[in-house]
Amino acid sequence: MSVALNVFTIAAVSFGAFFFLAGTVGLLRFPDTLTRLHALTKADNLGLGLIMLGLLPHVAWPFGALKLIAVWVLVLVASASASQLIARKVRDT
Amino acid sequence: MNVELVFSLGLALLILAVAGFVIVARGSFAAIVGFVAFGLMLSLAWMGLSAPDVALTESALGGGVTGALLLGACARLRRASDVEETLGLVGRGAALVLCLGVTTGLVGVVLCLPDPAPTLAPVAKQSLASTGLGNAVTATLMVYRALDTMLEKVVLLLALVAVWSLAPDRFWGGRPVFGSRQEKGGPLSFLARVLIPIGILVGIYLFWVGADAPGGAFAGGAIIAAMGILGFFAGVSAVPAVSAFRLRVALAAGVAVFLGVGLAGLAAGTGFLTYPENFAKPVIVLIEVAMTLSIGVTLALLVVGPPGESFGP
Amino acid sequence: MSIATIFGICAACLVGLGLYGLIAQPQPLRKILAFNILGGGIFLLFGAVARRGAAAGMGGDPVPQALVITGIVVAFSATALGVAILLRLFEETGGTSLRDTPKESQSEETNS
Amino acid sequence: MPPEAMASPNAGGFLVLALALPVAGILLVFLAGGRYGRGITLALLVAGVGIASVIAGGVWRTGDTVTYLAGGWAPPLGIKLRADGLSAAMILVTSVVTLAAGLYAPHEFRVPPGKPETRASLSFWVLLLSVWAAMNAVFLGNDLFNLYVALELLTFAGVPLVCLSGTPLTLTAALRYLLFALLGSALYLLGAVLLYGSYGTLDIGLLAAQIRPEPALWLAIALMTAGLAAKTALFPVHIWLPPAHSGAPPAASALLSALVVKGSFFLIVRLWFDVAPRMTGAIAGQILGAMGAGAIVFGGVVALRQARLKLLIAYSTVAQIGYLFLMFPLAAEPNALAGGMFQAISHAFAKAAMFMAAGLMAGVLGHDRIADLSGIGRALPITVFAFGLAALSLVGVPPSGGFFTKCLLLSASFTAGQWWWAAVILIGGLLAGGYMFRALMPALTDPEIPLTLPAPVSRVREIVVLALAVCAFLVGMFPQKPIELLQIGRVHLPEVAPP
Repeated sequence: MSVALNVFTIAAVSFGAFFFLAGTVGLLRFPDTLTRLHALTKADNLGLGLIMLGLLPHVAWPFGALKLIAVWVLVLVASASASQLIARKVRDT
Repeated sequence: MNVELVFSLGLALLILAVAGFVIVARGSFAAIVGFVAFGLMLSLAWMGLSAPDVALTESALGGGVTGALLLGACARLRRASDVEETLGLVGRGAALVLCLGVTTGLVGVVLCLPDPAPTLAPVAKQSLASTGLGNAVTATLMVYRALDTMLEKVVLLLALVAVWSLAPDRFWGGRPVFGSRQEKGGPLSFLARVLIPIGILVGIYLFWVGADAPGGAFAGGAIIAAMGILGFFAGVSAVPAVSAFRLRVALAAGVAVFLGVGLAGLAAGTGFLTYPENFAKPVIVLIEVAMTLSIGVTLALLVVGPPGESFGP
Repeated sequence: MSIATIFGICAACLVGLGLYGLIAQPQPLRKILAFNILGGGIFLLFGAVARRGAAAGMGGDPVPQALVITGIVVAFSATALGVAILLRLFEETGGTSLRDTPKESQSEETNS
Repeated sequence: MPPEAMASPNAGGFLVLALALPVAGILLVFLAGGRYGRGITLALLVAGVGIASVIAGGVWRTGDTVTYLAGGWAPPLGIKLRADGLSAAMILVTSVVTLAAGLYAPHEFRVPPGKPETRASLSFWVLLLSVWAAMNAVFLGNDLFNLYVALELLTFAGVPLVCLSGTPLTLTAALRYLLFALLGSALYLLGAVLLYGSYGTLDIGLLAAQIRPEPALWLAIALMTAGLAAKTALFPVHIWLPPAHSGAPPAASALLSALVVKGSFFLIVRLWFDVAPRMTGAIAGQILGAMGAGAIVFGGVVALRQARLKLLIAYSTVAQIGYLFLMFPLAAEPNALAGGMFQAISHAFAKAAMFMAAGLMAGVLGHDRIADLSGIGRALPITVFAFGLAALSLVGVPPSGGFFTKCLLLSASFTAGQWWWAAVILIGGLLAGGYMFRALMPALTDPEIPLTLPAPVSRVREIVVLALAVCAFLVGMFPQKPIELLQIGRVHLPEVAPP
């Protein structure tokens, strides 16, 4: 059981880290602000979600898990709003 | 070398690289963005040093609120018309030699620090029982060295008076001008509406658990301040006028309660800043409530700046 | 080599970097940034000292940790004051130079 | 409760009051508003002079230090407050000078009828109380981090005082002052961190018993001294001082020049004489002394060339700070410490009187150009007399405080066989005589058109200035008692052998 959980954690966190890497490459290589934004938010939100998922089995239930999920949701809200603001700024100028 | 050491080494190198970037970057904006990243990585370093209380304060204040303050300043200074003469080559060389000397000396001292290291951890732990607290850092701030904490609250209040004193006379008594007015209903105000209640809850939670777990009035107050800044910036809540009496009370509450409790101890004969036996924890929590409020409001208003709008409608 | 030593040396380098920026950077805003790096280095050094003092089941000496929290708040206040002076200076003059304003006569009028 | 809770119950509580009173004043003024700033501050300052007298009396009577454990926690975990002879004398001087500034200032920071408060009124009274609180904290603190907080309190009180008027010139001066002050306190804190890392305590008494002559100690002392010297405006890091001190309102200039620079200086004294006595080495002392000598000569020469009175007084501060640092190369001589502290005290009175007198003159004339001061001696005889009296003390004419300072330092330098400091002291006296003569000469001449006062000058303000000048003059008349007071609590530790 614990071996399976560990394998799951390693896989999920690695995938998450890969998405972060992809997002960063996108940020650096994509041609304009909007596409960069797309790469960054998509990959980071997914990456963070995967890392959060991978860590879930290792924290105390229920409050530790709730805290982890809350972190992810809050980052989602913040990054969604921030990219909206940046996108609007791009559109308006 | 184990994994933790390798991770620490990598983090330390990264911190140095970012700090170097902050110092030498060409543009102020880039330097400030680098500084925010620096603050976040520094809080990771604090976790590595087993100092979660400091990590919380550093990430909230060192990176977050300071970053907001500096970015705001940078945006307003964009039109600054300066022809800055940089230090000459000789001057820069001299500065470099001086700084290298200081760093070398410090590295030498760090490597030669006594072993075993002198520490107050056992004394602090041993005295913890009489305070009713479980977190030794909070106990140090609120009990063992309460005088420092109280004076430091005075420093914070004084800093705000100092910032206010920079207002032009005609604006005195009015509200600071802050944030974008036209964004009403946009994503920013959405974010503010969603985040502020949660953030204030988190701030209160941090202060509350600070008695026994990492957290405390400083971390909690900093998060509440961040929520205030967001609310003011999004136009969701109005910046209070500097002459408003209720605002003054909220700002002075922390020092006032601290000083009041201290003087009560003096009057009762047990001594300045002593806490009543068996009731130590409730009294400390009372001080911390007032402190969290004052810290939150003061930090937020320090970022918002001096009044820039005449009093009245 | 321990974690405390690694971050201790890192802190020493941060102090040097911050000091250099504070001396060599001409713009006040950059000087304020450099001061924050310098402060971060000093606090980190204190943290390394605290880590070395881990004892009695605690991960570090709590006294320096508490002092660092106090110090961070003071450093922030200093930054806020510096920024406020800088912004007011900019409003008054349109610049942020630390050089003396050329018109010496200006100050005499303000005395009256 | 910890067992140490009951610590010296008699005068100890007054140490707490010396801190609590100004802090309470800050809160009261902040809540009540600038309109009530004057009343609250003056009432508290009168009480403060009383408290300072009780503390000084306690130290004097018992011939021993007064201590208090904040919260009942003994060092190294807790913080001890401690008043020895030096602190007793300094808190007394601070309360008197602050009271004088409080009596002098209301005319500039009056709240016009119909307005609840003005920016300047709230700021000034809060800042004045903060200077007072910070100075008391510096003098009574016995813990290096507690002293760091006190030092920062002093910075946050001093910097905004410089730019109360909000003109570009004062804003630049304040920004530069802030940067120097921040660098100074950062270096101080860095040194304190090294000391904690090496000895596990920040308490001055415990440190003194534990220190060993080793690189960590030397680096710590060097960093802290350098930082504090930058805050004290010791030559050659004095460049922030003249614009800052000359641009502030007169009452603020008086506080800054008379008191605030002495705060950081006092900490250097604590470091060299209490934390690490006889461990700082002869070369380090000579370097500090040389910087002091540089300040005396450079400040004097530049003061001679000033066209504006306030700048002249500010450069005179640069020069007078130099005398304070002559005690370090002569540290082995008991007269040196007394001479330096005497200088701190008599300069505090004299410089406060001069800045306030210059403020009154500038208020009448509308400018402070030295060349156009003629007639002011006839128009404001008391003020100009007070200015002259204070100037005589700085020059060192017997029996003034300045004369006595120079006597002590001269005798110390001769007994130590370091005659070169004596030469510097004499040159400094000549220079001071020169620039003070230059400032006073035009004021005593009659102009072609007799001066007419735009408004009568407040008699209270003139008397305050005169009282300060008389204090500066008189401290030299009865030197024996103050010197005995200054010696109380000087522990001459036996040489500490490395364990």
